Amino acid sequence: MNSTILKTATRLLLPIFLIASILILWRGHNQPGGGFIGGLMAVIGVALYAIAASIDEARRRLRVDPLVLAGVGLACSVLGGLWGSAAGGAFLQGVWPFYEYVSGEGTKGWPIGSVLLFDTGVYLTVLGAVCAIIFALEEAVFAEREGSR
Amino acid sequence: MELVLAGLVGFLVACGAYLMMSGQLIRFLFGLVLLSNAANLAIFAAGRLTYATPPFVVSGQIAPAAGAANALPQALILTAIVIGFGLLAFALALAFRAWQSLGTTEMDAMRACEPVDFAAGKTKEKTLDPSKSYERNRLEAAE
Amino acid sequence: MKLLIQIYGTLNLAIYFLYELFVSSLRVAWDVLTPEMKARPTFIVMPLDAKSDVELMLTANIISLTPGTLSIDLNGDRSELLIHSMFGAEDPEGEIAAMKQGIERRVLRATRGVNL
Amino acid sequence: MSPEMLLVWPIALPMITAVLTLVLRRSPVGDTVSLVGAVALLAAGITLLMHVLEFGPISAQMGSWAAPFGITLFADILSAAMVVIAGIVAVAVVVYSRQDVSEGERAVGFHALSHALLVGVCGAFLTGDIFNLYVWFEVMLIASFGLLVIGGRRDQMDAAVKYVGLNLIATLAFLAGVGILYGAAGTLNMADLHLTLADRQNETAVLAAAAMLLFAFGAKAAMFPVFAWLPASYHTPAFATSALFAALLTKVGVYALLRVFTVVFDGSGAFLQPILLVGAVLTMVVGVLGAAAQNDVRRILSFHIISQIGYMVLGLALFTPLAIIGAIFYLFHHIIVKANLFFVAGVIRWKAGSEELDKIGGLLKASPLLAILFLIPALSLAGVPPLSGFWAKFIIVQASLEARDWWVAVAALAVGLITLFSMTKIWLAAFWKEHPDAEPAAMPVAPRSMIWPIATLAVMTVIIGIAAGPLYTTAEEAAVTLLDPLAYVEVVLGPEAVAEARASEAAELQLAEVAQ
Amino acid sequence: MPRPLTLLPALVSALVALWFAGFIPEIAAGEVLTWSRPWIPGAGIDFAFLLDGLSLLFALMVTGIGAIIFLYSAVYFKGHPKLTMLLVLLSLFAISMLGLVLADDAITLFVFWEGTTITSFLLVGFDHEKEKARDNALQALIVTGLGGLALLAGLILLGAEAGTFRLSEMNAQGELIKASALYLPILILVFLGAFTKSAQFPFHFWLPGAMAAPTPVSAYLHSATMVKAGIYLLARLTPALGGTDVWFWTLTIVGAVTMVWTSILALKQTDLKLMLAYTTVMALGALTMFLGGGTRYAAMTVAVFLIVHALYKAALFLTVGLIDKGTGTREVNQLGGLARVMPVTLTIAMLAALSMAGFPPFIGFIGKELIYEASLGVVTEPLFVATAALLANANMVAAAGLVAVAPFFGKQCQTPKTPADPTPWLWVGPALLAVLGLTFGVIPSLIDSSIVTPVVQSIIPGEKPVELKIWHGVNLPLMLSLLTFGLGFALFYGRAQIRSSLQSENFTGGLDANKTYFLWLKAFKSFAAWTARTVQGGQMTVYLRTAFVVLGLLIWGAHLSSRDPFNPSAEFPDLIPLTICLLIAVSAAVVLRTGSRLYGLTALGVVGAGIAILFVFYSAIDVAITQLLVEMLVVLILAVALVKLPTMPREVTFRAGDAVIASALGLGVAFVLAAVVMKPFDPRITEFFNAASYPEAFGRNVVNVILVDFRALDTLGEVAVVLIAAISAVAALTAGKRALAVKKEGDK
Amino acid sequence: MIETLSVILLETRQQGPLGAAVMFAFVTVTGALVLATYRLLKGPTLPDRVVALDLISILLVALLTLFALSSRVETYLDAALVLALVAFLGTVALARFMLRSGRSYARFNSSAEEDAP
Amino acid sequence: MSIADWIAVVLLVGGGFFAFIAALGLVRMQDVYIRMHASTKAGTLGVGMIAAAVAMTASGEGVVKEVAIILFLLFTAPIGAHLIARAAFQSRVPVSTPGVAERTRESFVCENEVEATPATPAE
Repeated sequence: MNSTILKTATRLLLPIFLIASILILWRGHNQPGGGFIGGLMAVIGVALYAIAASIDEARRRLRVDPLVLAGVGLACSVLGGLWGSAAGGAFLQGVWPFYEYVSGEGTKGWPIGSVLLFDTGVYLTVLGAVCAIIFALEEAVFAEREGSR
Repeated sequence: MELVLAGLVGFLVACGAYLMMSGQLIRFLFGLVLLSNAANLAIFAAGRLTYATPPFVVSGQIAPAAGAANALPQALILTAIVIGFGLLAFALALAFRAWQSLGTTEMDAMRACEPVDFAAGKTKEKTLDPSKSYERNRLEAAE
Repeated sequence: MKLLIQIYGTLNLAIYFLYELFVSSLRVAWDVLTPEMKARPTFIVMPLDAKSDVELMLTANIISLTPGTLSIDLNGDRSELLIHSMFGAEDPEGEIAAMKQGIERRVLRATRGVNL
Repeated sequence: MSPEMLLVWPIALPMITAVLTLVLRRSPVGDTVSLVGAVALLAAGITLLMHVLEFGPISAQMGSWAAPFGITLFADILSAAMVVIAGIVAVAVVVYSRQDVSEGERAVGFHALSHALLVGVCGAFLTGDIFNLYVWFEVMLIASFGLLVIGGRRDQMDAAVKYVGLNLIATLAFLAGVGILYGAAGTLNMADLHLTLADRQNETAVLAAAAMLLFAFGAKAAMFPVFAWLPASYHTPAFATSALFAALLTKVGVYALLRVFTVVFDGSGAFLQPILLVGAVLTMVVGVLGAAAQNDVRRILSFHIISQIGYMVLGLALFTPLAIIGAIFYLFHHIIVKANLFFVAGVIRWKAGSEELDKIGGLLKASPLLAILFLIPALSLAGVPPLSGFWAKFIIVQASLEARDWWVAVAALAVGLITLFSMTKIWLAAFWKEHPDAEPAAMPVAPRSMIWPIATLAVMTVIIGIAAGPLYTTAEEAAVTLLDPLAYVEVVLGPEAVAEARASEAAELQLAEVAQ
Repeated sequence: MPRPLTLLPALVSALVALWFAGFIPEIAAGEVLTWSRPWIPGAGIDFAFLLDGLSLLFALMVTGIGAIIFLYSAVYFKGHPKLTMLLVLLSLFAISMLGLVLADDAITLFVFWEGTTITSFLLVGFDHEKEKARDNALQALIVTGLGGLALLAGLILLGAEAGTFRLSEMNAQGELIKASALYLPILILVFLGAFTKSAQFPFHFWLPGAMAAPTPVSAYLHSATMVKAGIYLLARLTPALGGTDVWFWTLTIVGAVTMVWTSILALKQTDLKLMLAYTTVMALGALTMFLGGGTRYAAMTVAVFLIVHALYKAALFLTVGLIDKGTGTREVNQLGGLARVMPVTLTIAMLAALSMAGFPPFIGFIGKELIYEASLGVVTEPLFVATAALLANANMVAAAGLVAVAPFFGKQCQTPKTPADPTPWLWVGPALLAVLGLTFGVIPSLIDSSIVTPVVQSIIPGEKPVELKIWHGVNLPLMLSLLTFGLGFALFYGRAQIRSSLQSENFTGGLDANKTYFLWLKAFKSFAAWTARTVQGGQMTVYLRTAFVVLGLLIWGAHLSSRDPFNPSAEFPDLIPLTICLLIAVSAAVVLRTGSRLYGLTALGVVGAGIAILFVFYSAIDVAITQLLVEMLVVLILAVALVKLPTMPREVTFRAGDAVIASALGLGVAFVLAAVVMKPFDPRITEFFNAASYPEAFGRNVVNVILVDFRALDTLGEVAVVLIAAISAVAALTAGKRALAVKKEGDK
Repeated sequence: MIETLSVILLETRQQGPLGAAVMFAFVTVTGALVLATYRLLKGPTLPDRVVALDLISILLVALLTLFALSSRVETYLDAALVLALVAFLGTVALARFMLRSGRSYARFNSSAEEDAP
Repeated sequence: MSIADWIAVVLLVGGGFFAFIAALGLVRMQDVYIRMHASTKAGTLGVGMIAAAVAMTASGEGVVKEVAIILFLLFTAPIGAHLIARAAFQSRVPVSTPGVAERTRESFVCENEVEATPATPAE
């Protein structure tokens, strides 16, 4: 969409969206949020950017093929699951190497572990997959103009 | 309130079904959105409603407050919403392409896979040139 | 110096803007609540001094949020702003001047750090 | 490796393969990766089956959260065997697709979608949680959507509209049914559902949930009268895709019916059994009549899927041990035979240039080998002894006769005859009749990658037929576990839960006796 | 000299025949040999065989005549491109037939039974370029397949009643079976199987049709072996099922009708092969009739006539083949005066035909005498049986004349080829058969106690048959024989007139089973087409309506079949959530009625947002956020796609039917949900999640912990769904174009 | 009064004047939602509807924040924040739809029919 | 009741009022541009005031969130209005007082964005 005002606004908004989405991903275990919501937030940022600028521009910004990004995300999730089994537990078991719960005091340490990897996978998959859908749809819908006519 | 939601779900289902039966691609999609919303609400209502007590462990506690809302249906709905979105996105892409290649959004007018006589066992409209290779024929059939 | 002016300009802009927003809302409220419509809406075109993207955006946004004006579009070479004005039909030039003085000047002061 | 991981691999491996083939979808390496993935799946399935055969049913709790709280994966002989067969089909399809699937289709992700489909299929076979089953159904469904439209032809788009439209309704019914079930029982684990709902089978909510799930599974299995999506679509995609669909999609519906309507719901209940029985018979009859009217190889085969589904559901509907054995045997046999027939249809098209019976012919002269490779699965499908289909039909007929359901037996036998009729229709037109315009000698030679899967599956059909004993035993054991939900419960929830259930059952019996 | 390899089947078959012949002494001594391996132990099915008199006779016929046919075929089709296929199919057939007659397990028997059906289908359609051959093959398949299925049902029931699939054990429990309530159904089903296979009235029509097969095939399948499978089955099951009135009368009547009717039809034919085919059916009718005779003589008749018929009929068929090969035609009207040019053929034909007509000292005479003897002693109605036998035998004499006399004498006609005797390779086979017919006639003791007696004992256990003699005094059977000859000669000489009157239009009337078959086939096809059109008409709205109607019916069925009371609580909901619900409902109604895309789109947005607000009110924050985000994306993608999609046509008509379906469905769902929420809820799963969420899974957001830990597998699947949806959508949007791009590259 | 209102309208956990003010705001915002929905459904032009939707989305933000206040559950603010962030996208998408769909209300006077062709 | 609470009460009442006014204006005004005036200004102010009221009573993190909400609204509402107005203008939505716009239209309508009709299908 050829509006300077929107373009400028989205250039400012995109980083905000991305930062917000990562925050939401990070806090998701304790606050509303998580991989899905974070991923969807990021998607909306990218989608806004794609609308304001162009799909090609958004693709350039994203650098990787969104489907590959989504694939990597799914791989992350599976790895997060396998981490649990590799650590001697069951598939998808939560492994927190730097984190523990002390009775009466709450949690201690860094909440980094297999569950976060899993959630990051969710985030990446949602981001990549929905972006891929939106990009492909936009290109299919608006490609004709340059093409046949 | 559960009963109100039950009624609302029923109404949404009825609207969705009516829209879908119109045989018009866009209405079908609209009906689909309504139906998936109805399904989500149905799970929500079936898991019972709790007013304004989200299932969070407030800091200092080790469990959500007594009487906190049922978290499991929420997780299920979340899953269902995202799946529903995926399905809808695909359905939409398909609707667009179907219109592009079939030239109509009336489902009853879409007779490429089951042409009028074909349904009764007659010959299909797509023709193939046996002199050409299989691959070639398939490519040419693709538009 | 420039930075100071920028900070001052920004604060000035913010307060001016909030005030204008409040006033404009009251005016709209009055207009909505009274039975007969006083408004004589029109489109006016405002020539712009603002050049950069951010300036343009801020100017347009704040114009939208202030009384009786709504920025609609920039023209092709971004030199003019099309505005819908609720009360501008009597005196379009006055409207334009008020906006240039009231808003655009403050925006440019805040962004460029130069007293205009 | 812990036995729990045996249950995870059939889901995780195709998922990993799907990701890899997605990333490599435009590179020639993708084909190899896909094949390796399929073989790995098969190996995982076989390992699982061996383990289950040796040690009995196993379950795994995902994330170590004990059932019924977490998600349980469960494998008995039935599910493990289904995974193995899915693996066999996967390998066959991947090999077959080498020539059958075009460059363009591969570039948009044929292999990734196929493996994603397998993820859903295996997940559905192995899960012990009803919502999880829904998720795997969706995985399978959406992957099949993709496979259907991947060619981008006009008729594929139309077919996809019908396929997608009707299947979406089914999955929404599934979702709502699961929600209602959860609302009624407060749990999602199937074993736990069995305990919770054991004495509540006649509640509105439970019956309605059963009705919705029946609709969903029935539609997915292409039961009468909600099968329309199947014949509308199966003749349009690439042959490898058709075969994959024909082999696995409807069968997952049947599997779900078998599992859910034995463990969760009482499939022999006063409400469900008549519906299942009438539905099954009508499915058989209408399907086969539809097939008799068709003129396109894959359309004929598609309608036959419906009719065969009727046999399998019939096994469930009769609900005698023998009938369940029959249904399971049918399931095993039909996957292999149906996939094979679609493969053969592909070769017919390759050589004769069309799938329409009017436009083809002369194949017996052109390729006697193909004729044999067609005859084996075709006759097996029609239930001609000693091929695998005969035993399947035999057991079902025997079960319906023993249940004294005469009209069911008559229908089952008559459908067998009509099946034979339409198989010979293909035979007469494609193999015996002369080609309307092409010379047999001038027909292209089918590539080996298309012939090998057919030959292998045909050999399996023959082996299953001639050495039916072991498979029968397997099906029998599978039926035993299927008909003993408490054994299922014991594996999933542990012996205490079962002891409790048995005790309360006994107490109720005593109460009833006292009351009398 | 044919290629040596093509003689291999003949050699093997002959060796096997000799091997079986080696068993004759043991069997004659009353031994029964068995062999079995468990096949499907779970279902009680064994791969079991037994060799008694009956089996041995059939086995000898299958292998012995088989050897001759193999030899004959190898020469007859020398150089034919499909010779190998023919021999393979014939061998397969021979194996099936052999298995059939040796099987001791009902299911094993059935397996081979169907094997003969399929191989015969393939053999009948051997000349598959001809449409006629294909049609007739299909006809044979359908008719015998139909019978096969009935037989399967019968055998299963029989097995269930007897508690075993072993035929020998079944036979031992004859009384039990005959007393069972299922006896009649079993009998009907078994009869159906046997009658179709043995072409008994009214299923006789397929056999002449099957003459589309090459002559050697017909000789083997349709005279000597396969069609006798039905007879074999009846004989085999006589101890288990026979001996009742139903059994006697059914077999007698069906056999008699078949016999007489087809012997008349035989006279009508002009094609030699067809004529022989009808006489075959006639012979089968006779066999059936005598299986219903129930006496020692009847059993003997069956045994002897089996041998008689096999010998002369195979010989005659092969002779017809010789004539066909020599002259290029089989039309009796085009043949005449071949005696001089084809003397060997004439000799063989005469030998076989004399046996067929029942002249002494051929074995045919013994057979015929036995027929009359048995007719007079049947348990049913001797007069009826004897009359039928007389009529049929007279026709047989005439038919024999037609085959063996008419072509060879009289004026020599112009034939497509110049007639000449074939090579010895071809005629040695039929000659052997014909000579055997004479030999057994002259020395009946060759087969008497060695073969006939064991057969009779298999059919009627413990029965001791009388000695076979060519001359047993002047008695009623002899008189009847003389009468037969007289009648036969009369018929032969009046053949032209008879034939013309038989061929007149109105003769067959409504009895033409062949026409009936095609009528049924046509009716079936149009019914099938109608079904297909109805259930799969290609109209999506019909499919959709069906789906919704079924779903609605199922849900209402659930309602109606449960008897839960409906007692909703009277609690009044808060107004603001209620307003939101109303907003949602109104927006949904708007979507329903609008003709505008964007209008619908925005209304959908409101529905989604309203539902999100409901989620908020009732504590589902994560869900509400997700719903809002997804709603936004839905609006976005819908807005993108709808830009190009054409506007939807305004709904002009109110679709009352759809409205009824939709509201019934909606109401049903609403009531179900109401029924759910009226019951108390069992929260134990959630309680566990709440308790474990923080201490064990380290998360304060229980919903998120469920998603990524407790039920992470769901999430994994869901993520996979999203990814696959993306692949699928991208594929849908780009697929065709990519294919085109590939194509363009290919064109360059 | 608060108690009575909260029984009829919506439960609130705030007492006294604050509770009353919350209830007032609830009522006005809900009323505004109803009015905006009316405009959304009435049209008559596409932009009218989009304006209405835009307003609805920010009213929803208000409703969510109010709810956070009323229920004393601050986590609801997250929902409000997210909605405030993304509500914009809907407007953008619909505005673009208007531009792209090429609908033209060429006559400048009459009450143009909504966007049917 | 602290002072913050009382401020919150005032803000809530004012915010509720403006929010309602915005919606009322949306219903009552004559054409889309004027309606937009109502919704943009009063709506933003109303919601902003309500958010501020909540911020008054909220804890630390809540305040941050509320401020973020207000900033976002102030930032995005005019842009949304601009986009809608622009689209309305370019698709020639009628104004209640005609005659003024025709002069200015030419320089602002960019024809390339407005497509004539939806494209016909590719077949």
